[in-house]
Amino acid sequence: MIGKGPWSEATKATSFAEREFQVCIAARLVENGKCYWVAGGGGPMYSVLLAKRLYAPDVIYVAEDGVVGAEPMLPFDPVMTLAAARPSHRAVMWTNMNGIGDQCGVGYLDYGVLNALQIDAYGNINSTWLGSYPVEGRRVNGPGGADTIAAMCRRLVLMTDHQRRKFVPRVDFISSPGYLDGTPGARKRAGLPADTGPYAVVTNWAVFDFDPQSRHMRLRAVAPFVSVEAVIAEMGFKPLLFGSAGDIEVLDPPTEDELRIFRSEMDTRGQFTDTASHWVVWENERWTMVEKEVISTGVLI
Amino acid sequence: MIGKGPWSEATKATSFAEREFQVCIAARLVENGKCYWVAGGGGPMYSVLLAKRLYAPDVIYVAEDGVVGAEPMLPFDPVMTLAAARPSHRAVMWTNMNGIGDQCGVGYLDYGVLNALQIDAYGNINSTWLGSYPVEGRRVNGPGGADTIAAMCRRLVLMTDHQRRKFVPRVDFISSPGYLDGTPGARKRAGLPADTGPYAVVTNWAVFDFDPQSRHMRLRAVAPFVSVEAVIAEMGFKPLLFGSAGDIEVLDPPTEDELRIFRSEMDTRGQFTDTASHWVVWENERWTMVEKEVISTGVLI
Amino acid sequence: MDGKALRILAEGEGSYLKVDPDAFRSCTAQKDRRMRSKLMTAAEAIQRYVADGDYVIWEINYLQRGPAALLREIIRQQKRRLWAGGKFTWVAVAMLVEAGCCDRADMGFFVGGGPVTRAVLEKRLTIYEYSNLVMTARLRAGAMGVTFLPIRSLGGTDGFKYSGAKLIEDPYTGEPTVIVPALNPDVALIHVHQADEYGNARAFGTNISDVEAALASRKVIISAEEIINTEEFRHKPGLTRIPYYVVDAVVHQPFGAYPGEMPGSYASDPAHVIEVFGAVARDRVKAYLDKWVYSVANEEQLLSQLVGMAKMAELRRRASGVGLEAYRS
Amino acid sequence: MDGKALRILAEGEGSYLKVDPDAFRSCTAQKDRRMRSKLMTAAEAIQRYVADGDYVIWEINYLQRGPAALLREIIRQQKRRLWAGGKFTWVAVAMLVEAGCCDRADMGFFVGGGPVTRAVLEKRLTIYEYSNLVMTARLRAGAMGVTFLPIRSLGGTDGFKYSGAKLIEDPYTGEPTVIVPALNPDVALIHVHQADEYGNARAFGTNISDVEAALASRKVIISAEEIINTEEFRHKPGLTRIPYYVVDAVVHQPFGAYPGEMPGSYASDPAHVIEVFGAVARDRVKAYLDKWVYSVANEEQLLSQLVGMAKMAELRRRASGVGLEAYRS
Repeated sequence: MIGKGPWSEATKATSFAEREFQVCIAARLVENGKCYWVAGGGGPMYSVLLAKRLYAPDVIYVAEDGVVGAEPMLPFDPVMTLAAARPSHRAVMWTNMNGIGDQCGVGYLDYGVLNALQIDAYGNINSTWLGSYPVEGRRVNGPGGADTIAAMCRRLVLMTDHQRRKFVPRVDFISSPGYLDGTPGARKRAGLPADTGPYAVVTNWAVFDFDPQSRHMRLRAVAPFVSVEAVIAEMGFKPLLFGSAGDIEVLDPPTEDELRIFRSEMDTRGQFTDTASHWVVWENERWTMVEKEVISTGVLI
Repeated sequence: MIGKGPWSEATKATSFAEREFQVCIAARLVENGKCYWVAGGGGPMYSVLLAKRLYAPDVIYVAEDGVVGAEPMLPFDPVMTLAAARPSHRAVMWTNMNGIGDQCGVGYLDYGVLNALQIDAYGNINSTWLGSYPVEGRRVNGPGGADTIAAMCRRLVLMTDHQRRKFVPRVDFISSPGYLDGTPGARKRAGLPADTGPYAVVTNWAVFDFDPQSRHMRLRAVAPFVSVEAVIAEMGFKPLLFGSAGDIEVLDPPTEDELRIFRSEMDTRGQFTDTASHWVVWENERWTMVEKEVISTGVLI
Repeated sequence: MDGKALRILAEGEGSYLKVDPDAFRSCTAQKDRRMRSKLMTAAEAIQRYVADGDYVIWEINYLQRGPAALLREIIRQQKRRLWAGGKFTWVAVAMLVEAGCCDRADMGFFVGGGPVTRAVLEKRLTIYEYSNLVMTARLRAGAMGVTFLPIRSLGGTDGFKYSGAKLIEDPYTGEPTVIVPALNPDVALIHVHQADEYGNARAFGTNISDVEAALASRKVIISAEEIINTEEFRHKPGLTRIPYYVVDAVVHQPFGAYPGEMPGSYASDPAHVIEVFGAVARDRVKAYLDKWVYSVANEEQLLSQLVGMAKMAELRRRASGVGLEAYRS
Repeated sequence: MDGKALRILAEGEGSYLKVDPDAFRSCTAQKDRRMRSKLMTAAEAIQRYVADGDYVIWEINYLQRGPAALLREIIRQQKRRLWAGGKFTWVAVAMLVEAGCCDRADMGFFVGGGPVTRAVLEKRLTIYEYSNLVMTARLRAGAMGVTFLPIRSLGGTDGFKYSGAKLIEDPYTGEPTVIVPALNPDVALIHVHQADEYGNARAFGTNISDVEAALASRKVIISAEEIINTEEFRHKPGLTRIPYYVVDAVVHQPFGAYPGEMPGSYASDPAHVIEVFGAVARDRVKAYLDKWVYSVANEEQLLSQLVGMAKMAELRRRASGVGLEAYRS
């Protein structure tokens, strides 16, 4: 799915946070010359920015507060990645939310990239309620712009931490639509535009796509520091496996260039990657995962 | 309907064009502190401007190209009264057509003033086709913004030349809605907003309103230089008469102030009033109408 | 309202472009998101991006900020069977009809007169009836990617019958409500004050529906008085009205609105304005076209040979005094 | 599609403000079109124009250009039973809920956390489910004076079930189409860069839906960093975002977006931003409100006693470098 690219030839890093790896992988998936809609800050925006810096110079992105094609002032604080002056800097256009929604509605926004709190086998996303709505459990933040992005961008890339509780057979609440129940035409019957839907899921351990027939999540690639079995074991449902034995790609680790740019221009204080992220180190000819103390500031928006 | 006002005490003019009279009368009808939508140039805009200058300082108006609350550079050419820089001058806001339409939709535009080419007893307007649509007759310019104004402003003031061919029992084509067939609820059944509809018709000879029950046009006032009988004789249908005998108001002629301002600041070259307009003169203790050579430039928009 | 269904109370019988937002999305998918120069001449732009049979919308009219040069080029190239989106326009539909370019028109406002009446009576032209705002509402729906919008006008008129509107039971109130079909024109012609070579565009002053037209149309041709650097857009992003990726062609066309006004840049030419209006009103459009359109090969010749430097200088001079700074932000 | 009726395929069961555009028009009819001064303090504005039980919408969030001062004043005055339009907001709904001001909310985006979860589980708060854009679409419908808009999202989600949306057969294509009810809030709170005493308002930079909110709401309260002369609006009419006659109150409120950013004027205060987010996340909002809202009588005291001149100077300094000129046009 990702395959070879400039990263395959570049000097590999030997020490990185899992979330840094995830951002680098998502960046390699970015298609040059397309327009992205990134909701909120963190991984989605970093991936597009990193790709633009290294692999996809002609990619542009919009944000739901009306920013089109910005050249943001980096670095910016992860608490201030949306609806703030620095990320809107040097845009080609400032409009408003309905203006961005219109552009998405008519199809100018090719890709969406989203963080997902809870995701199921058909790419449905829950960011509304964990538990039994609304009588037991925990209220979360709502879809925000994610429902629009998931409904109307042509291709949706989801980012999430690789944790069993994130991958559930059926989300507690569909906040933003994937392939719904996976049946043919399900999105159309719900009123959503044609030729849209989840395209990839990028975690700190693996990359998935969706089987074109069954619309079920399918494993495409794993990190060099985990096994296919470990990836599947840490999910609440069993993904399909792409191709036959051996067709699951092993992803290249981050390159020194990727990390240098990410660390010096984006996550300069480690606020993003330090949250809920292990450290991965190349020692004694093999990758080892190390616990790292978590200093949580959270992603605030 | 118009009654007494500052104009009753002011010095009366003794020589004026009928169309000047019409503009002065329409100006006296303008309600202070309201927002007007004037479509196109000519009489409607002149009336509001003259009123603002003399009687209704707090009146504002919008135009369909997005002008809100302008203080136009006067005089402007009648060919350039809309979609031009001079009439948009010193506005409080410039928006676009949908922006003005939205303001009208939610009810901020109280009054509309329109020129009508052909009008019927229920205040319906034809500006689409004279004759049998579309197989015989003559194509005219379409509703433009008039349909919106007639549909959605609270009160509609119509201006037209007092000619038999303008007042027909049933318009050849309803371009912009009056009270439709006059039946109760006709506008509502057509999807139009509540509490809207024609309010007055101002010609160079008379002022009409509409009977609250029957929605039929009703004579309220006549010019001092014509009789009630002459007014009715020059119409293609018989209007209702307001009240009982003697209740039809006789309008005050233009004042010297009205004409001075209109001639020096608005129709400075007589292009508007010279078209299709007689001259009215006070001679030998009575008003006389005089033919005047017509130099037609037309109203171009 | 019957609980689980909404009655359709009345339907106009007018034709309209098929409403198919997914097909329109397939078209926008093909447009290039890269910043690449789209500069070309008016002749090239019209050749490449206006096809016979296209639905053409333009912003705004022939009196102010209209794409007059692009319209003349369409006539010079003798495009055929165009469907004109005649909302808040003026003489241009009559010109297109008399030139044999146009056989259908959606009416908002345009000068009828001899050419249009003759064409209708001779069945060379079919007109569908809307109003200015109803047409901009249809464009707005097209620019939103939806299939229709509810409106609160058009109902009760005879125009309704010759339109694509419907009267339905309102899904929320049960009351009769008019809806109109989305419009996604094939081509939008838009004249602006400033553009960069990629198509980012600014226009100042009042306007009709250029943003809606740009987003709603399959092909977008921008003509601009001035080509400026993209840096200027990045310096003041709030002034951008149209983003580059919706645009297919950028034409540098000073005096592109002539004989109309370009607020803050030049005044209209009243003599020409009266001449063209008179030509329509007196059914002499052919002679007007011979003189002002066919007699020259392109717009540059029109300006140098027919308008002349002195007139252009005069029109620029006359534009001052309308508060020029208002047209620079 | 059965020819003369459109089936309703599904309907959300969420409550929504009654859709009644004619009633809203009766309300706008009462507003004064004259230019009269509407200057008053935040306390007066909230007292006069926010009633218990009102639906309140605000622009935009607590991070940037939000009407933070007005929201705090609502909490100080202990308004009750408000219905919060929580589209693209952040911590403010949790603050209102914990302060006992709010018992219903429409969800686009706001930080859930302890106060909101507790209130829902204890049935002190009912949430209806939309998304940011669906909420701005509803406001857009409200600002157009129509009853609903078709949209191409929300369908298929569980949110649909707890919303006021419907899935109907499209009148033009026959395909399933989602529609959402217009929203006409009782009150809009909008913080801007510049306003005049009558309510004409300018805001610079990106934005969410302030024009829609202003046109769609029964009562409109503007707070402004700066009160400028009406002459400035007439000098550059293209910059006006909100016309005076839709506005009911104008509050001169420097640092009215604090602790959020006012682009081009001052930066956000990250320490405070982290403090308020932490208060919501760790369910300590009461303590936060004691410290930052109840401890002072008004916003002027908040600035002088809790924020201080040095901090304000620092925030103004930190705003530079983001291309200030971009926020002056």
